[in-house]
Amino acid sequence: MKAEEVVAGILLALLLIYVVAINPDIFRISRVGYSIEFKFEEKTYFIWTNRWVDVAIQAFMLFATATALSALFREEKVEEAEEEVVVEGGEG
Amino acid sequence: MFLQVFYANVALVMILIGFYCIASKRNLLKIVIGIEIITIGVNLNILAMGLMENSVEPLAQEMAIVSIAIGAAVAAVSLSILINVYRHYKTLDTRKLRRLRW
Amino acid sequence: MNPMLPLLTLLGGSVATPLVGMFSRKIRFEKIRDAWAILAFLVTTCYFSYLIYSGKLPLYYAVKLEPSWASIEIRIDSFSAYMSLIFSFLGLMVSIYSVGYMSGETGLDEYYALLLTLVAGMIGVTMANDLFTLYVFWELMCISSYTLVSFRKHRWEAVEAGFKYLVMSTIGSLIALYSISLLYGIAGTLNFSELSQIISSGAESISTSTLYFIIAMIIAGFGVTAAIVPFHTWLPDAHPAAPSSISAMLSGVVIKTGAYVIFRSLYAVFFPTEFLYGHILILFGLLTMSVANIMVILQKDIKRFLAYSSIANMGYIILGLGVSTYIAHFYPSDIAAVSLALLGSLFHVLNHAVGKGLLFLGAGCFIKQAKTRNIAKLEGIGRKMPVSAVSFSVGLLNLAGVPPMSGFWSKFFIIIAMLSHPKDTLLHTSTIVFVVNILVAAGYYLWLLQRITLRKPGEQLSKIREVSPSMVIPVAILACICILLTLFIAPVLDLISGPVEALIGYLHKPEAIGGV
Amino acid sequence: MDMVIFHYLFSVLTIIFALITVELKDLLKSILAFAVMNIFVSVVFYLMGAPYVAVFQLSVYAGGVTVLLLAFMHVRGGEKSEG
Repeated sequence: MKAEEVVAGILLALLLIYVVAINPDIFRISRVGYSIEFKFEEKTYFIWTNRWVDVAIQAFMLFATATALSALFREEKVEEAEEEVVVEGGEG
Repeated sequence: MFLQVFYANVALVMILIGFYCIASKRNLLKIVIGIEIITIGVNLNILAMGLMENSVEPLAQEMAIVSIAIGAAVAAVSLSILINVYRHYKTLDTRKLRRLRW
Repeated sequence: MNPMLPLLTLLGGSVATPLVGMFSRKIRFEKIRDAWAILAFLVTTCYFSYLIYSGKLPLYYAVKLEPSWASIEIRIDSFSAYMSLIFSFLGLMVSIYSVGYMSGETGLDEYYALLLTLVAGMIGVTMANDLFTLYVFWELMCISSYTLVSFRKHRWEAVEAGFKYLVMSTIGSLIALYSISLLYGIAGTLNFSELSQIISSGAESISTSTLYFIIAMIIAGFGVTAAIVPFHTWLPDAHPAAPSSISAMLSGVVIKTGAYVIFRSLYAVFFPTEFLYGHILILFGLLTMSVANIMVILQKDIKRFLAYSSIANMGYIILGLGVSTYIAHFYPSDIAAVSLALLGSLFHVLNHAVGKGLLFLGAGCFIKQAKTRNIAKLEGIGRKMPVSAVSFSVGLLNLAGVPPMSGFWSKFFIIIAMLSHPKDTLLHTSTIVFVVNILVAAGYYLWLLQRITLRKPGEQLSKIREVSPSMVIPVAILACICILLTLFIAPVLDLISGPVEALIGYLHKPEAIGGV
Repeated sequence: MDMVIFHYLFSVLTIIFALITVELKDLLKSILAFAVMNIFVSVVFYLMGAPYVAVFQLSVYAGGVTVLLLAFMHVRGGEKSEG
C-alpha cells in the first residue's frame, strides 16, 4: 500500500507540472499552409504518395514482429552446460 | 479549440491511468495492458492535436494509424516474451522474479 | 546515388534471409546464410564509406507533393553518414563474429534477419528528416533488439531482462511520441527544418514552459535507450543476458542511437542559443558517469562490469553535448569551444563504439571457452588465448584513456572545451568531477587488464584453447582499428569535423538548412 | 452543439472502462473490459472525425490485441486472478 501512495503522489505531481506547463493557447500557433479543403477521407491516396516510407517501414516492422515470434517460439534442443551466471544480492 | 483542449486532457488522463497501472500492479499481464492504455492515450493526443472542425488533419490520421499498428506489434512481442517468462517461473507475479525490480 | 539504397539492401536482405536459410539447409551448407548477412552489411558499409569519401553530402530523397508540409523527407548529411558508417561497420564485425559464436544455437535464420532489421532501423533513424518517420524507424530498431536480448529464451535471465528492457524502452518511446504529438500541435508539421523555423520565428507567441516540457520529455524518452542515469536500470540486466555479439551491438551502437536522436533534435529544432538546457545535460552527464563508475567497482560478472562502464561512457558523451549547448547559450561568440566539445563528444562515440564492441566480443571469446562470467574464475585466461587477450588489452587501454590512445584525446577535447571559460563555476566544478571519474575509470580498466592477462591461470583453465578464426578475426580487426585511430588521428578528426560543422551550421543559418 | 454531449459521454465511458480494466482482480474480466474500452475509444475517434482511425482501432485493438491477450490466458492456464 505504501508504494501505491508514492505512485499516486508522483502522478499528482506530473499532473501539476502539466497544468503549469501547458496552457491551452499553444494550439495552432502557426500552421504551415494547411487548407481546410484537404480532407483525408476524400484523398486517401495521400498516405501512399506523401507518406509511403512510414507505411513501408511499418510493413517491415510487422515482418520483424513475425520473425520475432517465430524466434521466441522456436523448438529448442536440449540445453547443454551454459555459462555460469553471477547474481549479486540486493543491488539493481 | 475547445474540444482540442478537452481531448488533450482526456488523453493525459488515459496516459496517467496507464502509468498508474504499470507502477502499482504486481501482475505482468497488467503491465502489458498498461502499456497498451498509454498507447491509446498517445493516439488520442495525436488526433486531438490535429482536430479541425468536424474532421482531423490527414497527417494526424496517418500518424495515428501507423502508431496503432506499432502498438499491436509491441503487444505481440511482449506477450510472447511473457509466455517464455511464464514457462520459467510458473507465475506472473513480479515479486517472484529475481531481477525485475526497477 | 539513391539514399534509399542501404535501407533497401538491409531490409531486403532481412526478408530474404529465411529463404536463403531454407536453401542453405537444402544443400546442407548453412554458412551461405551467414555469408548472405555479411554481404548485406558489407554493401552498406561500402556505400557509406564511398558517400563520405566522395563528399557529395547532404543527399536528399524528398517527396514534395501537394501538401508539402506532410511529405516525408530522407536526408543524409555528414552527421548521419558518420553515425551510419559506425553502425553498419559494427554490424559487419558482429555478423562475422556470429558465424563462430552462434554456431551451436537454433533459430539462426531469425537471428540474422533480426540483426539486419536492427541495423536498418538504426540507419533509418539517422536518415529520417521527419520526427514521425524517425519514430517509426526507432520502433523497428526497438522491436528487433527486444527479441535479440531474449534470444536465448531457455534461460531465465534472458527472458526476464528482455521483458524489463521492453517495458522501460516502450514507455520511453511512448513519452517521446507524446512530446512529438505536442510539437505537432504547436507547429502543424514535423519536418526538422520547418519545425526549427516555426519555433525560432514564433518563439514569443509559443508558451516557453511548454517547449521546455517537450525538451524534457524528448531527453527522458530517448534517454531511456541512451541509458541516462535515472532510466538506466534495464541496461546492466539486458547486456549480460543477451548473446555477446548482441551485447556488442547494444552497447556499441544501439545506445548511441538514443544519443544521436538527442543530439539531432536539440540542435536542429531547439537551438541552444535560444533555449537553456545545457546545465541540465551537464548535471545528467555527471550523475550518469558517477553512479555508473561506482557501480562498476562492485561487479563480479565481467559482462555486467562492461555494461556499467558503457553507462559511464554514455555519461561522457552526454556531458560533451551538454557542455557544447551550455557554451553555445552563454558564450555564443565562442564557436571554437562549442565545436571542440562536440568534436570530443562525437569522437568518443566512435571510440566507444569500436572499443566497447571489441571488449564485448573479446569477453564473448573468453566466456565461450571458459563457460563462466565470473571475473575471479577468468583470471589469467589471457595467457591461454593470446590473440584475443592482446586485442582485449588494446580495447581496455583505449577506453582507459592511456595518453597516446584515441580514447584519451576524445576526453581531452571535452576537458579543454570545459576549461575555455575559467570564470564559469559550473564548468569549473564539473571539470573536477569529470577528471576524477576518468581517473577512477582508468583504474578499474587497468585492474581488469591486470587480472585477465597478467595473472597466472588457475587449474580450471588448463584446457582452454584459442577460439575459432571467425571469432578472432573481427576482434583483431577492431583492435587494429583502435590502433589506427590513434596513429592517423588527424584524418579521423578531419572526418569528424564534417558532422560537427553540420551541427554548428544549424545555429548560424537556420533559414538555409531547408535546402530542398 | 448537442454533439458535444456525445463527446463527453464516450470520453467518460472510456476513462471509466480504463479504470475498470486496471482495477479488476480477475484477469479474464479485465481483458473483456479492455475490449469494451477499445470499442468506446473507436467511437470517440469516429466522433472526432477520423473514421479510418476508428476502423483501425476497432479491428486491431478490440479484435487483434484482445485475441492475443485471451490466447495468452489460454496458453498460460492455471491461476486466473492476479496474486
